[in-house]
Amino acid sequence: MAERLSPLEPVLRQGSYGQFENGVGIILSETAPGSIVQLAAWPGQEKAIIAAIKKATGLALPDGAGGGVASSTKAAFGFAPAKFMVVDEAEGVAEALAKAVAPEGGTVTDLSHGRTAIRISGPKAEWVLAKFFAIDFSLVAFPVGAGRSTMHHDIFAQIQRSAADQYDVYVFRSFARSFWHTLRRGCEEVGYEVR
Amino acid sequence: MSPRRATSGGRIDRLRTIHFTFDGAPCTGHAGDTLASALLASGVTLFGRSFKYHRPRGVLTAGIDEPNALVTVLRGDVREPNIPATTVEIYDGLVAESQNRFPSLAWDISAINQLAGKLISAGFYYKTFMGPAIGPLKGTRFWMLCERFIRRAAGLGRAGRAADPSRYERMNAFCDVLIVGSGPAGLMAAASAADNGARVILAELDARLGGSANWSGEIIDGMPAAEWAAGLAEGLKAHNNIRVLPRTTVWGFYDGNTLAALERVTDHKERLGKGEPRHRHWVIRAKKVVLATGALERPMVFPGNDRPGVMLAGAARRYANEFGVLAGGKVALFTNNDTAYHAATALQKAGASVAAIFDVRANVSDAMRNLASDAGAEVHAGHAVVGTEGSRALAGVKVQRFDSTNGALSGESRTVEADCLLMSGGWSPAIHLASQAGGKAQWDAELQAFLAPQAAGNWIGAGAFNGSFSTAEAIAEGHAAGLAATGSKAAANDDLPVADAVAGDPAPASVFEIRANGKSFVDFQHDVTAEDVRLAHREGFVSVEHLKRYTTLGMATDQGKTSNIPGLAIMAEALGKPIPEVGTTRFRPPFAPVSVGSLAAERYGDIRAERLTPMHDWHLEHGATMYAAGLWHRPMVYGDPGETIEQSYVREAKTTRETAGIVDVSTLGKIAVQGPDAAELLDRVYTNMFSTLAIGKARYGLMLREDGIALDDGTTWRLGQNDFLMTTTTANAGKVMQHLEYFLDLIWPELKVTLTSVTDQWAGAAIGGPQARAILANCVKETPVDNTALPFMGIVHGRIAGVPVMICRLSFSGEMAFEVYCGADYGTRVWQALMDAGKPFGLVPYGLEALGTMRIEKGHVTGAELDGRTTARDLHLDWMLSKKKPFIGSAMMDRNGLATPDRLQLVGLVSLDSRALSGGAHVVEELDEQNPHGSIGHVTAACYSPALGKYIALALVKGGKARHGSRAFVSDPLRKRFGPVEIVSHHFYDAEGSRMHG
Amino acid sequence: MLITCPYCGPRDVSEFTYQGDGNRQRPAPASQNLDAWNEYVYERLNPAGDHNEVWQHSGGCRSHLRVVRNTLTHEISSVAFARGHVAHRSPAKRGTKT
Amino acid sequence: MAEYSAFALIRNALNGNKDWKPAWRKPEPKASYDVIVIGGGGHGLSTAYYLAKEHGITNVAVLEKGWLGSGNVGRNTTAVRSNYLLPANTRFYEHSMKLWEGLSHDLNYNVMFSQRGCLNLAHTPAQLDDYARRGNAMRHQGVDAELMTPAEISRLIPAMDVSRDARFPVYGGLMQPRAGTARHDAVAWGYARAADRRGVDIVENCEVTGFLHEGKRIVGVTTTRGDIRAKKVAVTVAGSTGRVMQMAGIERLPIESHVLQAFVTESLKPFINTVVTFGMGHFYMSQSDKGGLIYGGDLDGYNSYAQRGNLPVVEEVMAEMLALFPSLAPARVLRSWGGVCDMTMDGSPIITTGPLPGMYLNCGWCYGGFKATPASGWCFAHTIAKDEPHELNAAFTLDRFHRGALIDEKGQGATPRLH
Repeated sequence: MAERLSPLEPVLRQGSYGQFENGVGIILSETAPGSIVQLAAWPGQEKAIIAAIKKATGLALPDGAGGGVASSTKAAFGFAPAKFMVVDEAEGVAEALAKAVAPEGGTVTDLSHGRTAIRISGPKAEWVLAKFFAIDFSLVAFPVGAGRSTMHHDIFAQIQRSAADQYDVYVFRSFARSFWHTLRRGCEEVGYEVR
Repeated sequence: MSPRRATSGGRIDRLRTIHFTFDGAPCTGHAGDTLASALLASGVTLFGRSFKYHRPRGVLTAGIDEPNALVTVLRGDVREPNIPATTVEIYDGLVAESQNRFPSLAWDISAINQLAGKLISAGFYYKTFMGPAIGPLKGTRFWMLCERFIRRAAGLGRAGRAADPSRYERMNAFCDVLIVGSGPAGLMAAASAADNGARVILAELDARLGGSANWSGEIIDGMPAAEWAAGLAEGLKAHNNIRVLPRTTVWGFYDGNTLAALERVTDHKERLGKGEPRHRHWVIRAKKVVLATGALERPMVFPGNDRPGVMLAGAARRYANEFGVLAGGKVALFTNNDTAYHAATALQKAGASVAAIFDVRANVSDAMRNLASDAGAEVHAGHAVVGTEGSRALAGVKVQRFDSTNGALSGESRTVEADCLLMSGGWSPAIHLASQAGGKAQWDAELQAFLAPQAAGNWIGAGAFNGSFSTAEAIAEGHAAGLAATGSKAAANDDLPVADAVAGDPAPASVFEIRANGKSFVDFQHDVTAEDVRLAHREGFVSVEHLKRYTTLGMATDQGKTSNIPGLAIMAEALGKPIPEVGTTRFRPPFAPVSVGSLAAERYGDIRAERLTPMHDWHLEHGATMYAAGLWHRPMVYGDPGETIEQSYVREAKTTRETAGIVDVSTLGKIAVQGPDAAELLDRVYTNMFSTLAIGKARYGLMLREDGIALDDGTTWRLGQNDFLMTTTTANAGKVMQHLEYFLDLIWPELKVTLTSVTDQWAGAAIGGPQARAILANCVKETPVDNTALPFMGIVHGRIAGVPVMICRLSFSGEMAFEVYCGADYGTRVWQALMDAGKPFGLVPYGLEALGTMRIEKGHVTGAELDGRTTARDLHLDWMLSKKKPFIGSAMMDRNGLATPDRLQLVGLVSLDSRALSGGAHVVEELDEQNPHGSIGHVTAACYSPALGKYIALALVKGGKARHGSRAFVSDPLRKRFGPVEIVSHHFYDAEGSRMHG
Repeated sequence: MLITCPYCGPRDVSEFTYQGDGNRQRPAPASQNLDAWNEYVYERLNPAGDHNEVWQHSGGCRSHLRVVRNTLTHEISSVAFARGHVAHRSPAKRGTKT
Repeated sequence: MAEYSAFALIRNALNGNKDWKPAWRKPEPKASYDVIVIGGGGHGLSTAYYLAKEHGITNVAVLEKGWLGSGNVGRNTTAVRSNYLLPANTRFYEHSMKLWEGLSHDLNYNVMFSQRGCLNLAHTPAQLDDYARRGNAMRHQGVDAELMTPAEISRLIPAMDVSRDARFPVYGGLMQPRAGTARHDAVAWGYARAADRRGVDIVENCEVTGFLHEGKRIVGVTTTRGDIRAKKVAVTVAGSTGRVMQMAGIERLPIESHVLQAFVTESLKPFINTVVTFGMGHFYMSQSDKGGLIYGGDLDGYNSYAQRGNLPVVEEVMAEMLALFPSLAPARVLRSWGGVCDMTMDGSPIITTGPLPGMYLNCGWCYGGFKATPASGWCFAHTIAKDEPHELNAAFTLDRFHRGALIDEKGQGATPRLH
């Protein structure tokens, strides 16, 4: 398969930035998963879709609105009523899910190229994200694994808390570079590393 | 040590001297000083000039309520005007200037305005400047002439023209309890809420936590109150569930317990850390709010009360106790309540000589008399100040006997020597935030103050905010509020800190004004006098809002913090009504002025995100001039060196029609419409039929709004039985998505359809022209692209450069054309492969201008024609209106107003004078360049048509179709372009479509 | 102003798009009753007090919501999915309802 | 009552300003009038004034539930312009402009109408064409309009960022030189005083609580100060239209009441001279004679009678302000407030007889109410006096929506928050 070109490729420069003299509070990276797939269940078919996700990826989605699960190579979370996002390091997961989901169950939509995944981690991740998103990032309100749909002005974002101080932010590809600049600017006052 | 600096005491660091300048003169102060305290310590008495009369003014207060001492703070070329000197923390290198004076603060030429005082009383400008009714100055001219001078004289500080290089930020916060104010009440509330495990934010507008504890001079738990507060504040830091925000003004109480606060992150710093914002705009969603905002002192209204050296008693107490600064050497006091006696104590302790206390009340308690006697001050009960002496500094005060029951003065007036007069007219709880939250303030006749409306349930008051003015009450109420905010209750036996203070009577005498000869100021900054208030009364402007608007009372930068109640009281007296019957002002955000930059926050310098297509960098590398299309950046032309824009697009369009051209169409809205009812949904939203569309085929569709007006058009591709890809115009992508979602959620929830925005999933390139198919054949693998495999509106799947692509044969340009879609991350790769394959054929990339040119030649409509007022018929798209089914808009599109023959209809125009036409020009039947009239329509889009060799345009013209073949004129007085045109069909070029059908 | 989306929890009003009077009844698609259509498209209840409204959580889960909101105080007394999505699963942990 | 003039000002100054009389009387309401005007805002007062002046109908009462001018006439951003696109609007607002130009004399009250111009900025060539269309439409109706280049704009407003590398560079602008600003409160007070001088009773603190009917016909109102009968009852209550019409039994109207916020900075020395609008969002600003920058933007976007809004619009307006004027970042917002706008389904107003016999309705002013004040009252007075609309307001009917004869300046259809 041909190599993919990320919208961040020309602007993502590894290094240390901001007030890193006082220590690094944040690590920014692009996770560039091979697959980003959206699933939607028809009313009453949510369990069937969750089972299909389990079958195709092995991920067991927990119960609850916005519930999710993350491993080092794949992740899944709910982001809207009866809608789920599945993310995998590997390419081609959309096809596998399409086979696992019957038309009576729901739909599968491949967004692997349509969304760009930015990971922000570190003790100051919450502080910086709170500059842009009006959601409660505290662990009680936003548990590990959970997903949220929100926005920063014109930029729609889905955010999964993939670890206690690690968030994966999915933005529309066309906005990715603009958001990256905004995010970096917000990180300036704390030291940050781009990896 | 400077003349007014006490030798000890205060919360300043005497070991650190800070150097700054005021009006160019070098000054010093200590770490912990405000600009006001440092200047007062240096013996400065003159701080500013008033708005209207340009009277000399000193500093009246010690905080955000300051009306007089406004300065401009400069950082390089960047000017921050109108900042109260009482709120500026000094730092090394601070540059501050006084305002509203020329040539200097001491000698201000506009002070001559004072002589015209009676002439320029409240509202004078409404009664004059109308000018003559006839002649050269009639109409608005005379007023505008006068206004020019008025505008120059008005205004306070000057805003700069240099862009502010600072950064501003926004911060979203969530908490269980937000506590506003860190005086004893706020600190206690924070401690008890945090102890209960709640997530707490404590906001304090000053740099130092502690509020009144810093200047009360009282003893709490056996130690100076300031130390007690510092200890408690330090203890709070040990909690990880509390965020303390000093230098943070909570200024707005919005719906849903959303509060807005301004944190001044670096205003006190000489140098900013990397990436540090100057201001941070906090938006705090708090489950509960504790309002511990204290109270603001009121001045007394009497002649000469604005002379430099006259100050609020509480402010002087604060300068003495918190900053170790003496407001004067020889001090007199004038009060209607007990608190001024504590000020006397503070001044005396700090080293001033307290001459006398004039109290309007006939009876003064023993406790207060003892305080006065300890301070060495004589108490003159039943006395009032009736005048002040001195020019730019106070020299003496005139006093007379006064009867507080009827306001009568008696006996001879005498003059007491003093360089400082401290006044207290009682205290007003700072209820601003509670008032913003809703409800009407309640007048408390005993406290002579408005108290907050009953809590709506989401905030709790504590301390002086409640009218509980003693420290002991503040401690108890703060403690109880902190517990109540976290759902528990204070108990009688809770172990609370003990405040040791001489108890006073919280109730002032009901005396607001001493009526004697001379100007008595109510609103110091706006120069509103007691006489102005009475003039408003005489002229019938008696409701509180009329009073404010007519006299401008309370409209200055301090928003009436010191003037509202005295003004109201004077009006009440004139009307012979109690104060609450005159009315209460509802407070509105902001509580104190807020920088515009903080509210723009991270959008300052970056107002809107940019949307870039997958091939964006390629376009830039190949010389594209970019064009903002909404948030998108799109190539306008790929200019060759030396070309004009017109030459570029003509070349691009011509080459496309002669050989081939390629354009980035990734910005087109793309919506995945999936599910067993997808076709049914499309039948309902499009005017034409989609359920009959075969898999692997595309169809052009038109959508109407519910009211029958055209909404959007585009092609929709059937990729599978249950799988459609809808395209929309770039501009309407979001609107169409919401339109569909609305119907799916609200009107037809029974349909099983999923809608997903896949605009960003696909990179799109449209390649068109006589050689387009040959180019594709040159690079597409795994599928043929000939007429059989890929007929008009057919779709095939194949690969280009190893990348899976989806190709649909459709045409916007009117040429044989194909849209090639691939995964966005492959966009540049596929685009480059197409360019490479096209090179032997002379393939050119083209931009929006050429795209526009070719669509005008073909008569296709876009945003300029789909302007939200046109119908399908107006645009000659009625052939798309299915009669076999209802669709959105079908019921309403035939209303007579949408079908009249004189509606604007789409036509083509051809320039008959071989000159360019322009969008926005109007069309007339008879040309009249001097007196343009009789517009029958307008040009929506225009270009030079390389295919026709003419300047052409699309236009919307009344009864357009019937005019085909007739002559008209473009009339464009704005751009002075007039000339003949022929009205023709909008299909200029290849009306039969033989080129695209091939 | 905060709207408590039944799926996403309390969110800022900036995440929502107002879709107006929720009392309007769309005639049957094939209806030729122009008065009914006109009323549906143009006539609105505009009460000073509680109002039945439709909002879309356009900056979140994109659900349309039926909201009862007081137009005098902006207080919101109920929010429900317009689509009749009964939250088949209990909402995940989040702040209390406003 | 005495004329206002420089001479009167001097005479009174010498006299200690003791002889000024109330600007208007505070009469008790009579039992009946020829015409009752409900709503003591700009439009109600100007209606009463023109009824008296143009039609000799002076047995008129204006009923105001609170204090005079407490609605939008005292809450707007004071811009006066007639730069409309569609002919029905252009003609009407130009008539208003002409009345404005003589208003201070007409009323013997300085309403401080200052023709400092109004400039709409364009940020793309297509937008400039759009403005050219509008400007040409104005010129074809005899209204003044000019296009300005970025260089000319920069000379006129030196503090504005017209650089090419701005996120939305300024490509030019549409200027109406005769547009400007007026002192909003003075308009209410001036009309009140002038109407009062012609015999109109202005009754404050008199809230209408219902309508008196004879059959279907409206014959008066019930108020907090008693029943008042009238041959004709005119409703000019802007944002409260829904509430008042509900009392007459009309539940549904093509109107939603929305809150619109406005802002003023602290006083500054002269910074801009004209009214200016940003084209890549919604922002407009002018500077008052006192020095405050007065500005606003979009509606909050939901039904509201609360006269207060929320933060998202505040933040958006400030961001747009700084996109044009980056030197204003340190300037400070002093005050914000909200007004309730009666938004129609096409963004244009309603001035009509009916909808019930004996009733006359004037509403739907959306954003445009202040500048319309003189013509609105002038046309409404004609409509009341003659029982038919003047040709200037003939298009502003209530039934135009159903007929499909919309006057949709922005092309947004029946989505009031977008007009």
